[in-house]
Amino acid sequence: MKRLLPGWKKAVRLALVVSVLFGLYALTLARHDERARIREQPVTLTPGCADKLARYGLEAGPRYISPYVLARTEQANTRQGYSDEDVRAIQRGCNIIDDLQGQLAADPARERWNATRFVRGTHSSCDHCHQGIGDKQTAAGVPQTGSLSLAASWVMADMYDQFTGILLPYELRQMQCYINSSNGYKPNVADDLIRDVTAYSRFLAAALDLRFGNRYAEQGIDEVTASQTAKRGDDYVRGAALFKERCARCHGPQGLGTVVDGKVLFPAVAGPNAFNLQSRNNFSFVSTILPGFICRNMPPGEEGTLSNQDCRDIGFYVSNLPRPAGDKQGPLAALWQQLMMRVMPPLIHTVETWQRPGEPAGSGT
Amino acid sequence: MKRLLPGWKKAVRLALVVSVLFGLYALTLARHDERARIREQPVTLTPGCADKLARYGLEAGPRYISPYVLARTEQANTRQGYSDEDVRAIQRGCNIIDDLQGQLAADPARERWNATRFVRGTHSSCDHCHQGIGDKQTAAGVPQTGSLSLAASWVMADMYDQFTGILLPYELRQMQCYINSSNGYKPNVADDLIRDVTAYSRFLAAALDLRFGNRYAEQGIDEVTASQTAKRGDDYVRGAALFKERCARCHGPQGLGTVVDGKVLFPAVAGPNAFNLQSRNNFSFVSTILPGFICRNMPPGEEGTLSNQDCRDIGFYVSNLPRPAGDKQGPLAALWQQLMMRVMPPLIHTVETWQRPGEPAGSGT
Amino acid sequence: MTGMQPDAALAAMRDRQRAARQARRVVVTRGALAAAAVVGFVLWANFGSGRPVFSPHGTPETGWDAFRETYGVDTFGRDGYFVRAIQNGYNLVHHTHKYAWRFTRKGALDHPNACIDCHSAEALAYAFAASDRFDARLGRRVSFEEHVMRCYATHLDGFVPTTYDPAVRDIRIFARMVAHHLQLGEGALERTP
Amino acid sequence: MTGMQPDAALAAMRDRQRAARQARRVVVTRGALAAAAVVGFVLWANFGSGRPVFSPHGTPETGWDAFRETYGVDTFGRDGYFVRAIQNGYNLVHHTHKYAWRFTRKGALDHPNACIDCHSAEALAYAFAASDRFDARLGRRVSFEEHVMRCYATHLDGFVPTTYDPAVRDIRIFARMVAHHLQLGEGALERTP
Repeated sequence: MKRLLPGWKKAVRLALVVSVLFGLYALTLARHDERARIREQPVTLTPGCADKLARYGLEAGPRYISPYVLARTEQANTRQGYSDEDVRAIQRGCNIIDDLQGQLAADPARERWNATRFVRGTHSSCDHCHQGIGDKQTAAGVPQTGSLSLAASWVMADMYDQFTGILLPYELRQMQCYINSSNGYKPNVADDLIRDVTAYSRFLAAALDLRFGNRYAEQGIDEVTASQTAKRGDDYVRGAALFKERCARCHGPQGLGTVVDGKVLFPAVAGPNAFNLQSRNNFSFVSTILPGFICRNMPPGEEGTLSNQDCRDIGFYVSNLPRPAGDKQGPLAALWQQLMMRVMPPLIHTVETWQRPGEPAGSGT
Repeated sequence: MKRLLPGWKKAVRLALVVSVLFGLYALTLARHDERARIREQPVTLTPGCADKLARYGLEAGPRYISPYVLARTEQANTRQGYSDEDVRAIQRGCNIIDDLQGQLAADPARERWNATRFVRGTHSSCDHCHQGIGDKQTAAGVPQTGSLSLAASWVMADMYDQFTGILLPYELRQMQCYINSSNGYKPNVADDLIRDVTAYSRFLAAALDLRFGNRYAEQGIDEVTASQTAKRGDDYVRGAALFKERCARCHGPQGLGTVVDGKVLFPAVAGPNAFNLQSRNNFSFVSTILPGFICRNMPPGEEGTLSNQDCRDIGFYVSNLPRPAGDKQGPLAALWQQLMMRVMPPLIHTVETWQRPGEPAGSGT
Repeated sequence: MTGMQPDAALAAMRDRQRAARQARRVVVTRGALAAAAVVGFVLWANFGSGRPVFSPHGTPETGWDAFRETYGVDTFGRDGYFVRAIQNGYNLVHHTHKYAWRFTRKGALDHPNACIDCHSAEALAYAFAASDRFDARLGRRVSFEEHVMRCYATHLDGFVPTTYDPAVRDIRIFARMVAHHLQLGEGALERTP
Repeated sequence: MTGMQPDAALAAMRDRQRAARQARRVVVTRGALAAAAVVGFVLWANFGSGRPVFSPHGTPETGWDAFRETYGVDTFGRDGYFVRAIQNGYNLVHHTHKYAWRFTRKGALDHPNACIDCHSAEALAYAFAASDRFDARLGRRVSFEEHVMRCYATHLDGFVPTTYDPAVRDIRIFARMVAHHLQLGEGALERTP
C-alpha cells in the first residue's frame, strides 16, 4: 500500500497539473484566435465615426488622398494607402474614441476589446475630453484650438514629459489616460486597444495633413492662467453659481453626469465615475489646465462664451468636488474620497430639496 | 522659626516676582519709546530710494502732485499731501523693500525694525522679487508687465486668495512673503515693518496714479504656460544648460547667489538662503509662476531675451535644486532638504572641479 | 468586614454592582444626550435656523439691490467671497446696530445708530483712499481700520473689534468697492473731480 | 561535559569565544569590503569611468556635429532629453555594432554592420511616416518598432530588444526628428516632393 499508492497518486497529480496548464494554453490560443477573428470582421461604426471617416474618405487602396486637404488647398496630397486590415484598425480605433465602453455596440466586450477592464467607472469615454472624436472643429471646419486633438498629439509624441520623467511615447500617454482620467488600469502597450487608437490618430494626422514635430494650436489644452484674468481671485463660490447656471443642465447639479437608458449622455465631473485626483485635469490650486479645457470646449455648442475668470472659477469649484483618489495617494486618501463621494451627494441633495422644495432639486442621475 | 521665616521668605518671593514683572514692563516701555524715537528720526535713504523718492517728488505738504503723472499726462493730479511723519514712514518702507536686512544701513537692526528676526537666510530682500524697489519700469519709463508691482498689488488687495482661503488683505500678503519667499516668520500685522511697507506701496500707487480695484499689467506675474511654447516638453537638462549660460554668472553655478563684503549682490535661488518649497515660486511640476517671473524680469537688463520654453526649462531646473522645506511639510521633509542643501553643493563642486580642472568651477560663493 | 455575615456581604456587593451599573448608565446617557445636543445644534444651525450668523449668504437688506446696481458691484461677480463681504459691509454701514451689535450699545431706537447717519458711501471711499496718515491730535499714523474701530468705541458708544474682525474688514472692503466704482486713486481729494 | 576538568572547560570556552570574535570580525570585514566595493564602483562609474553607458551625455561620434547642423536638430534645443535620444539614435544608426552590441552579433569587421549601410536617414523617416501598416507576408500590422526589432534579429544576426529598449526607442526618435526636418506628414511617399 505504502509503496503503490504514491506512484498512482503522483501520476494523477502530474496529469492534473499538466491538464490545467494545457487548459490555460488552450484558453490562450482560443483568445488569440478570437482576437484574430475580430480583427478580420467588418466593423460596425458608431454614427459619429461613420460620418467622420466618410468625410475623410477612408477606403482601402494603394494611395490615400485626403478630401479635407483637397477641399482646403485644392492640391491632391497623395499618401500611402491603407489595406483592408488597416482600414478596420482605424475604424475600430475611431469607435474606441467615440464610445470606449461600447454603449452603442451590439456586443460591447468584443467590439471594444473588452475595454471596460481598464476603466473603473461607467462613464469614461475618450470623446469626453477629446471631443469631436479626437478631432474637434469649429463651425468653419478649422481645428479647435486647445481641443486635445489626437492627430496633433501624435505628431508631437515622444517629447520629454516632466510628470513621468520620460520621453513619452504616444502609447504610454494613452495608458495615463486609462489610469487617471478614466481612474482605471493600464492596458499592455501592444494591446489592440492601444494600437487601434494609434492607427486612428495616425489616420487623422494624414487626413488633416499635419507634419511631424510641428506644434498645432489644437494640440493639448490652451491653458488659462490667473494673469489672464482681471485678477479678482479664483473663487469657488462664484464657480458654484456658474456651474449651477451653465454646467448643471448637462453634468447634473452635483456634477454626477447624465445617463439615460444606460447610455452616458454627459459624463460625470465628480463622484465615482469622474477622473481621479491625480488626473492632469485636477491640480486643484494652481491648475491652468481644467480652466483652459472649459474655456475652449465648454459648454458644447457655446464654446467661448465663458470668460477666463469664469473658467477658472468653475475649474476651481469642480476640482473641489469629491472624486476618486489617485493610485499613488494611498488607502487613507482613497477611503476619505470614497466617504465623501458616497455621503456628500445624498446629503446635499436632501438639504437642497428641503430648503427649496419648489425647485426641481436636480435633473440627471 | 517655622512661623517667622515663611513670612519673610514670602515677602522676598513676592518682591522678586513684582520686580521681574516691573522689569519686563519697563523693558516694554523702553522698547516702545525707542520705536517712537526711531519714527521721529530722519531717515537715511538707500541710494535707490533717494533716487526713486526724489523722482516721485515726495515732500511733506498739504497737497501732493505726482511729477511722473504730470510729465506723462500734462495734467496736475492733486492729491492729499503727507505730513513729515508720513514722509518718514514712506521712506522707511522704501528702505525696507530695497534692503530688507539693512546691509546698506549704518545700524541695520534699528533702521530696519529688526527685520532679520523674520527671515532665516542672509540673502532675502523684497527687491529681489519686487524689482525696481517694487516699481520696475522699462527703459521708456512704463511699468514692466508682470513685475510684481507693489502699487498695482495694493490697489487690488482684499481679493479672494485660493491658497489661504481668505479675502487677503495687503498686510497678510506681506506676511506670506516673510514665511515662504524669505523662509522665515511672520511679523505682527500692526508691526512698523508691515505698516511702513504699506505706506510706501500706497505712495507708489499715488505717484503712478493707479485706481482702486483696477487690474494693471505690472501686478503679479505674467504666467507662462506650456501651451505658450512649442510644446517640446519642459526639460531640466536644457534648463541646466541655460542656467549655466545665462544665470550662473550672477546667481552662481549652483544658484547659491553672490555675496561680496557681506552685501548680497545677487540672491540665492537654491540652498539655505533661497525661497522655500512652499513659496508660490516653487510649484515644481505645474508652475507657470517662476517661468513667468523669469521671462519678464530676467536677466536684469536683458529682459525678454529668453523664450517661453527657455523660461519654463530654467524654472523647472531651478525648482529641482535643493532648498528649505516649507513650514507645513514636517520635520522629515525639512531634514531631507537640509541634507540635500548641505551635501549636494560641495559634492557637485568637487566633481565639476575634478572633471574640468581647466575651467573655473564657479564664481560667487 | 470580617465581622459581616455572608448574606450581608453578598447583598452589599450586589448593591455596589447595581450602583456601578446605574452610575455607568447615567454617564452613558449624559454623553449621548450631550452628543445629540451638539449634532442637533449643528444641524439646526446649518439647515433649520435661517439665522444670518450661521449662513454664508448675506442677508439682502432693503436697498441692497439698488445699491448693487448703482455702484456696479457685479463687476466683481454676481456672488463670491468679495461680493459677500461687500454685502456684509453694506449691511454693517446701513444697519450697524443690527449687524455689529457686539460692538455698539446703540439699538434700533437710538439715533444716530449707523455709519451711514454720519458718513455717505462716497465719504467712506474717500476716507479709505486718504487713510494711513499722521493724525496730529493722536500723535500717530492712523489706518482706516483704526478709524473704524474708534467709531465703534466713540460715536456708537460701543466696544472695539479687532482689526481682523469682519465688522472692520467688510467696511474696508465696502469702501474699497465704492472707491473702485468712483475710480479713485490713492489720496484722492473729495472735491477733486 | 561533566567529565571534563575545570581547566579544560575554561580553555574550551575561551576557544569558543575567540572563534566567535574571529567569525564576527570576518563578517564585519566582508560587509565593509562589499559596501566599499559598491560605493567605489558607483563613484568610479559616475565620475571616473568615462564610459558612455554610465553617462547621461551622448558620445559625440564623427559626423554628429555636421548631421546636427544639416538636419536642424537644434530646433529641439541644444541639449535635453529629446536631443540626447536623437544623438543616441544617430550613434545607433551609424555604429550599430558598437551601441547596440547586446542585440547584434556583427562586430567592427563584419559588413554590413550598421542600419545606415542599408537605410539612409531619409529612408528611416519615410519608413516611420508609413509604418503601422498591414504586412501581407507576415499577415499582421507591423509597427516601426517591430521593423527595427526584426532588423536586429535578421540582418544584424542578433537578438530582439523589447519595444521599450532605448536601442529601439532612439531609432524611432531619430526617424521622427528627420521626418520633422523633411516636414513629412503621415504616410508620406518617398517620391512625393
